[in-house]
Amino acid sequence: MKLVTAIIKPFALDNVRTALGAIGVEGMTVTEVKGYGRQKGHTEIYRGAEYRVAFMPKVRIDIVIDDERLEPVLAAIADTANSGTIGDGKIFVSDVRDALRIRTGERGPAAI
Amino acid sequence: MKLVTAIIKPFALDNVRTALGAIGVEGMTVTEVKGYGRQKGHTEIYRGAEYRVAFMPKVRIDIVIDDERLEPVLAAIADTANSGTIGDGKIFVSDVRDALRIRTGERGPAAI
Amino acid sequence: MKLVTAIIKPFALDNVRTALGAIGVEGMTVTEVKGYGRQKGHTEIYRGAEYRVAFMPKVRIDIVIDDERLEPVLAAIADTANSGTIGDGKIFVSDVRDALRIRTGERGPAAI
Amino acid sequence: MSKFSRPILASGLLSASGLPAAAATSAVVPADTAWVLTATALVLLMTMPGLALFYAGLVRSKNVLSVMMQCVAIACLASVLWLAGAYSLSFAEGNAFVGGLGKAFLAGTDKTSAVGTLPENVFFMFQMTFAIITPALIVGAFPERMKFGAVLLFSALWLVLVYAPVTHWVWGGGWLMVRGIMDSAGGLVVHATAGTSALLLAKALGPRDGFPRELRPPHSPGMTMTGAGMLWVGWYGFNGGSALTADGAAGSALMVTHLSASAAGLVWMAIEWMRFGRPSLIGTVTGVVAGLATVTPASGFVGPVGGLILGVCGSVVCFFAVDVVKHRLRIDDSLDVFAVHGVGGILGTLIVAVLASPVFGGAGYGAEGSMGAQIVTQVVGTAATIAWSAVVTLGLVALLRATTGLRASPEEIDEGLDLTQHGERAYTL
Amino acid sequence: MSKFSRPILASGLLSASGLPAAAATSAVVPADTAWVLTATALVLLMTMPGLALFYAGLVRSKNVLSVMMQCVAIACLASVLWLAGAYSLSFAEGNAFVGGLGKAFLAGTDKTSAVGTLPENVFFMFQMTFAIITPALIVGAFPERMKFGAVLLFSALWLVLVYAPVTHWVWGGGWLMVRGIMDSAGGLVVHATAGTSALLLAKALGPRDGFPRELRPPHSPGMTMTGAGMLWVGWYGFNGGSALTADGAAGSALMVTHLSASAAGLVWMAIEWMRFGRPSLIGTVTGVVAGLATVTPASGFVGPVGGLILGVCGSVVCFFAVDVVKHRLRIDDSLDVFAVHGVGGILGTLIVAVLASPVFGGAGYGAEGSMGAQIVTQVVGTAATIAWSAVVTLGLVALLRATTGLRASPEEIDEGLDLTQHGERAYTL
Amino acid sequence: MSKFSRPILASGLLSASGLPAAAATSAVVPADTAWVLTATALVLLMTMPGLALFYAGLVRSKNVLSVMMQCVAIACLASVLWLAGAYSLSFAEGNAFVGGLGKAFLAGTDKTSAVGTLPENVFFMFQMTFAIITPALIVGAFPERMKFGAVLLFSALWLVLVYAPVTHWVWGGGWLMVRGIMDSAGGLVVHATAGTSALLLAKALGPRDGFPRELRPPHSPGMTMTGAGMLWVGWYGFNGGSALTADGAAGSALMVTHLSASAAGLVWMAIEWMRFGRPSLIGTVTGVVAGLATVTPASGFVGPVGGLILGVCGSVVCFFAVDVVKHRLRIDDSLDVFAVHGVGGILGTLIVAVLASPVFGGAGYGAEGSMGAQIVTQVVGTAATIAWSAVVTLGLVALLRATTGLRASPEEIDEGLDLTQHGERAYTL
Ligand SMILES: Nc1ncnc2c1ncn2[C@@H]1O[C@H](COP(=O)(O)OP(=O)(O)O)[C@@H](O)[C@H]1O
Ligand SMILES: Nc1ncnc2c1ncn2[C@@H]1O[C@H](COP(=O)(O)OP(=O)(O)O)[C@@H](O)[C@H]1O
Ligand SMILES: Nc1ncnc2c1ncn2[C@@H]1O[C@H](COP(=O)(O)OP(=O)(O)O)[C@@H](O)[C@H]1O
Repeated sequence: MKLVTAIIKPFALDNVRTALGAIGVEGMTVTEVKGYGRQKGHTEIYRGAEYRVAFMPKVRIDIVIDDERLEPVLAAIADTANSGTIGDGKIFVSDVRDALRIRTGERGPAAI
Repeated sequence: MKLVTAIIKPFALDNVRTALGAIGVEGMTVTEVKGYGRQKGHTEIYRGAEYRVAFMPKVRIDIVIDDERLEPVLAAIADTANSGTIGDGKIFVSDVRDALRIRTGERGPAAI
Repeated sequence: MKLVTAIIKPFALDNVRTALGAIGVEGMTVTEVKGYGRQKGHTEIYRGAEYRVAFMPKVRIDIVIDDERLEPVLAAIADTANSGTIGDGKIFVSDVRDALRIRTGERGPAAI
Repeated sequence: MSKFSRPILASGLLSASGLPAAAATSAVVPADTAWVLTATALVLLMTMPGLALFYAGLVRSKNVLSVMMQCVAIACLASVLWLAGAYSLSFAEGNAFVGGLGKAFLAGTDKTSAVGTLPENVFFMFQMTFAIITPALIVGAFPERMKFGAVLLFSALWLVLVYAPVTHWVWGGGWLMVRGIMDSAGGLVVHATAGTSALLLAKALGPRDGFPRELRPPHSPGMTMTGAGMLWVGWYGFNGGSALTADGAAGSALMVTHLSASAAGLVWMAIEWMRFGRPSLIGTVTGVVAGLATVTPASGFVGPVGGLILGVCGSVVCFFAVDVVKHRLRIDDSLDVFAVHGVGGILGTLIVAVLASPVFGGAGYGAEGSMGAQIVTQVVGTAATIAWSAVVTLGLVALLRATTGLRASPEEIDEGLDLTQHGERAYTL
Repeated sequence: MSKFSRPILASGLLSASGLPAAAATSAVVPADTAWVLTATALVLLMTMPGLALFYAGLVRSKNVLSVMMQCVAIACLASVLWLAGAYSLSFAEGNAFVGGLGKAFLAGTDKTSAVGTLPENVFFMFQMTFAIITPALIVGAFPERMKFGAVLLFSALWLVLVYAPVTHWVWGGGWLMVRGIMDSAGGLVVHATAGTSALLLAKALGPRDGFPRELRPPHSPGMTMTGAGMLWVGWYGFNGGSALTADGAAGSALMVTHLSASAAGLVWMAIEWMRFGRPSLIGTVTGVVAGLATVTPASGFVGPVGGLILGVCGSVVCFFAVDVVKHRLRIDDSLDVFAVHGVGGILGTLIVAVLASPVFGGAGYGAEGSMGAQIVTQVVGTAATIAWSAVVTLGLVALLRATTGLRASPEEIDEGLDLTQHGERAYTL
Repeated sequence: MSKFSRPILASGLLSASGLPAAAATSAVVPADTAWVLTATALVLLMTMPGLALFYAGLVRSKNVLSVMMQCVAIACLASVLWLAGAYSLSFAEGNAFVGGLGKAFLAGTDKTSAVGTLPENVFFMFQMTFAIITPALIVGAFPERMKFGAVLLFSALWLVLVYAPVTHWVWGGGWLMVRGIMDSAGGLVVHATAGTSALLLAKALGPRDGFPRELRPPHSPGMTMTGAGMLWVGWYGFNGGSALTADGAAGSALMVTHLSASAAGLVWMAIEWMRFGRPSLIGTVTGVVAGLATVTPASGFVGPVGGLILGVCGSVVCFFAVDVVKHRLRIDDSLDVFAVHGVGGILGTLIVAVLASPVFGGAGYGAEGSMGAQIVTQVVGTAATIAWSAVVTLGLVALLRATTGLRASPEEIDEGLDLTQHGERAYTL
């Protein structure tokens, strides 16, 4: 199994979820995070001065999937979250050894 | 070493922590997340209409442990967080290459 | 590629980011988390009684890097976040299989 | 007409403008002054921070500050315009349709000038707080997507072109006042004007993303409750202060206002309970506000049971109006300015013609009046107010389209108006 | 009895009901009216949004809206009931134990009716705001676990069966008023009734999960501070308005109220500092509220130094009462309604008998009174109020158990009342 | 001097202290009493919770409660000290520099004592709310780093050593009052004293981490807006109540206050818009507060256009003053107490000498006065107030250094004052 971790812009979340749903991905976990990267943050105004805020609000999506679904999932996220501007985000892929569904005790791919 | 990532219902957190403490797990990191899965979200009421809110509040627990403690830890979480209803959550297991305790500089299993 | 996950005290964040910037790390993702460990939490006062709050606020930094940058990155974080007191935190290292930059579609080390 | 009714007030006004009844001008009553000073503070509290909180709690967290900013900026802008000319266009001597500019910058008045039993500066300030909240109400039509520059331009012109003339018609000696229209505290002047314009502006602006079925829930219902509480308290000044005296007339207005709010809150709660099995906090306070809007035009003319009736009617009708606007007309009047304020104010303006009858414990219709005649007057007044508000709003929309533009860019809307229009974020926890 | 004391007020009332002293009814004083109108707004602010914020800040984030909803719903419900009969049961002519129904729906009154120097509608409204906040105080006993339907049923019946009769006893011409009880603004009527009932209801309902040692800290102490600020400001209307006049008696009540609050805040702060090395914000504002509750019954009878003494005593006693209730009696009166309001109100009711002595700068005991006699009266009044509140509360608990049920299901409690009872969440940041 | 000016008030005061004009003491006017009771509640609202929210929104989330706690604790402490002696030092008979202790604990007064047309307890309370907010303003200089014990000690001594004497100079019959200084509601007494002391204390304390370029943005601008709204409403009581009468003088003060605030808000918004392309909410409400501070000393002496002018000047000057203090002087007066309050108050104190001219619709200079003479008086008064505030503050800093210490430890500051000084956290969502 693979863990796909995507860091995307917050407003892309709804569309990404819909796109994933369309290819049959039914589970995911979403975290609000702050990102630091090439997109160099934004400026905020405070009493006559502008301050640079380094961190941008991002959304992190974690999805555990069977190995064979990896590429379609990557494609679905990359296509939907791509606005062509800096800061659209990254996707990271890593291995998952095992999974367990708490309610039923199922293990492995059956649990996801 | 293994990383155990559990996505559970928020109110189960205190019990899970106690159960883990009972088997000697002394460290963990908790994140508030939003989950999307079979449990199809809930409805909220807003001025005469009901809206479906897709994401459910969940809690993510990350625990890094020695390989041999994996099964007891999985069992402790699975037993305590199981209320038998949809949305009880998942546990994912993956490999951790190394660990480092910042305060002391210790590396590997000694650091966790 | 490696994923470095550091759990540190919140006020160390700015310094860690600067230290990482100094060795050329340009991307990272930050999450607010609550930590449980040897540092046994703090007490809060509420109407004539003290209550123990188990969880401490921590910050989680996730950084994906090329394998060869691993040790300098670990050193930069460990040095900067070390205040010598319990609860300074941990760093975990794991493998990343692939990366993808959403904006350009680049894959692998080029994407980070 | 009861003592409460504006015509009496206006006779003081007119006298100040050279007409008879000169005695009125010099009779400042300290106790009335004390109460209306207080009422002025209460009505300011309604906007700052009441309405700002009420509205800001209903939007998403990326647009919280923009809503607050719109309320604050409108408060500042309307106040300066009120001094510069809008007060004069509303209350100075003029023709049947609009006042003159004789009192621009309060020319010719000083600390000793009087209107009825009040110092003129107190009357000016009390009325100013109405001129602040009315355009601020319209903010509820266009949150999360309108350009800030357009908001300011619209609000300024709207105050001069809609609010000031209609105020003149109803309270400033204009044609509706002469016809004996009943509008104690602004069913027409405040709620019908703002509601109508909100509806048309929202239509012109287009909906928010995901409207109507995929909307995100309000980001902070507790903030909305806080604002609603301040609106409720402030409305004591709004309706009770409109008596312009510290006596049983003010007490009666306060009482019926409160009872209408209470009944309306309970009714909205009951409807939601029956429909969804759970009554919501936002629903209940929306009911309260609907009850407050509905009783506003009637608050000087009805008794306590009349208050209850107005609350019940207002709550039921506004509840269904929300649904009609959002899901039938499919207009994204986002925070329901028309359905709650507009519909409530109009409903109250019509019902008061009946409930003012002594049969229902009301104040009656004066020597020459009758329920039938009053109904006609109320209908005519309502129709004229709606028509004028609509015509001017359409004109302003065309003007904005040709100048500032109406809608922020999709990217700005995506990122949120707080950051893109104001360089701030609401929460850095 | 000083001018401040309720008997004078009530003689106006009784006269309105046909007894002698008819002159009083027609002497409406505009300045008194202006002040009591203001005080009415201030006391409403105490509940909406003051108390709602004060309480909601103390609970966990999944139950914030349910607490606010309970406050809003009780405000609406109590208002309608006040008109429908509770006012009449409190203040209309009746027997020694309860008023009649002669003034239900304010029958027989109009804008010109007077009570003392106030229009009756103003007196009605001022008293109504007390009838709102008293049952709302009890909300602090049962947050995070009580069924919403049960809350409403309990509050409605409690208002009629406890609040109205006790008000009649103390302020409406009943047996305690005849005995010359001193209770300026509700030590017995408001705080002792609510506190006693809160304690018993909390006991019947059972504790929250984790009580008493594993509780989660208040989710937003700043929200609690905001509510406390509004309570403090509103209490000026509560105690200062209870003079029912705009004069030095009102000023004195305001002053001693404020001084008691200030002294109590400092004392609570000092105790925490000594005990824990750090004084907390919630502690300090809890002290302020304890001081306000304690001075309430005495506010018309004591001088400024009396105010300080009441604040110091109230703070010390309430501080330890919290511990006794939570850790000795092990009753989860969650937000300390009994320990802070009940104990404070009762304490002030007893101490006033001493501090009213001219020796302490107090108002004295009237021609026939004495400190000893007054102490007896205060003890009797307190005992009777506690007993009656307790008996009715136990009866209501039995009734609720047999009908709606008291406690939400464990699953609902786990998920939080906001979502399960009201379909909303407090924060979507 | 206009009726508004303090000398008139003070003649009442002095008479109460044995000087002529004895008639004044017995003429309590109920309507004036009603309004000043209300104004007292409004000014308390400014601090509790207005200022607490205004300031707390501007700091980081780990220091929110500590700011609120400082405001609450100062409110309690200043109130008790006011009774114990500060009122007497301010207003009782004394010499040209300070009042005596004859009225400590309000000795020799009762409910029937009067000051001018007010009961003395009402005057005492109204003035007390000023004595609360003035030291609380200084909290903005030292958030996020000062020891709580040092805050209390500083505030207590400052109230007695700076606030009370300067109040005596300006309003209590002291040397500046004798010279005919114009300061309606506290340009010198409140804003110049607090601003000067804030600047020096901030300098002594050292900056926050990251000052001036790496600061974190305010954690909750909406909280700041809420506080600003309450400050705005409360300022009606502050300036309008300072007329001490319910008449056109109060109305005029209210009006110019509001207009100055509105103009100032618009101007600050416009400057930011031109400079940064986006106007911010915090900027706009900061402008409003600058306008309010600037108009304060002038509010009894100028007309509506004068109000606009004061607002425009105050906003422009304070805008640039923020930059000068933070980036030139590099003093971390964190929430800009000096740049907004101090500079605004001083500016208004100077400008009023010109705008009081009848040419600008002002109240004039009395029989013997002239613009030139008034300018001299205002400059002298300002210089003396600044000098005295500075000298005492430096002395207090030395004292604190030798006793409690000023600054919390770096670890405490890192972890946040909420947890380390008060054992609480602001948000547990
Ligand atoms: N090396 C990295 N490790 C972890 N997260 C990263 C890394 N680089 C970027 N990110 C995340 O991706 C987000 C977008 O990256 P950025 O460099 O700004 O733009 P782009 O994705 O267009 O290259 C960042 O805000 C951060 O959250
Ligand atoms: N494939 C997945 N990847 C990551 N997280 C998942 C995945 N599937 C489910 N989750 C997480 O687990 C939670 C529970 O899953 P759900 O399908 O609702 O119920 P159950 O655990 O009973 O099967 C979800 O809310 C989500 O946070
Ligand atoms: N086994 C673990 N798995 C995951 N996170 C851990 C683990 N142990 C500790 N942590 C995280 O590291 C933080 C610091 O650990 P702690 O034991 O308190 O101190 P130290 O790092 O000094 O040993 C914890 O608050 C927690 O967030």
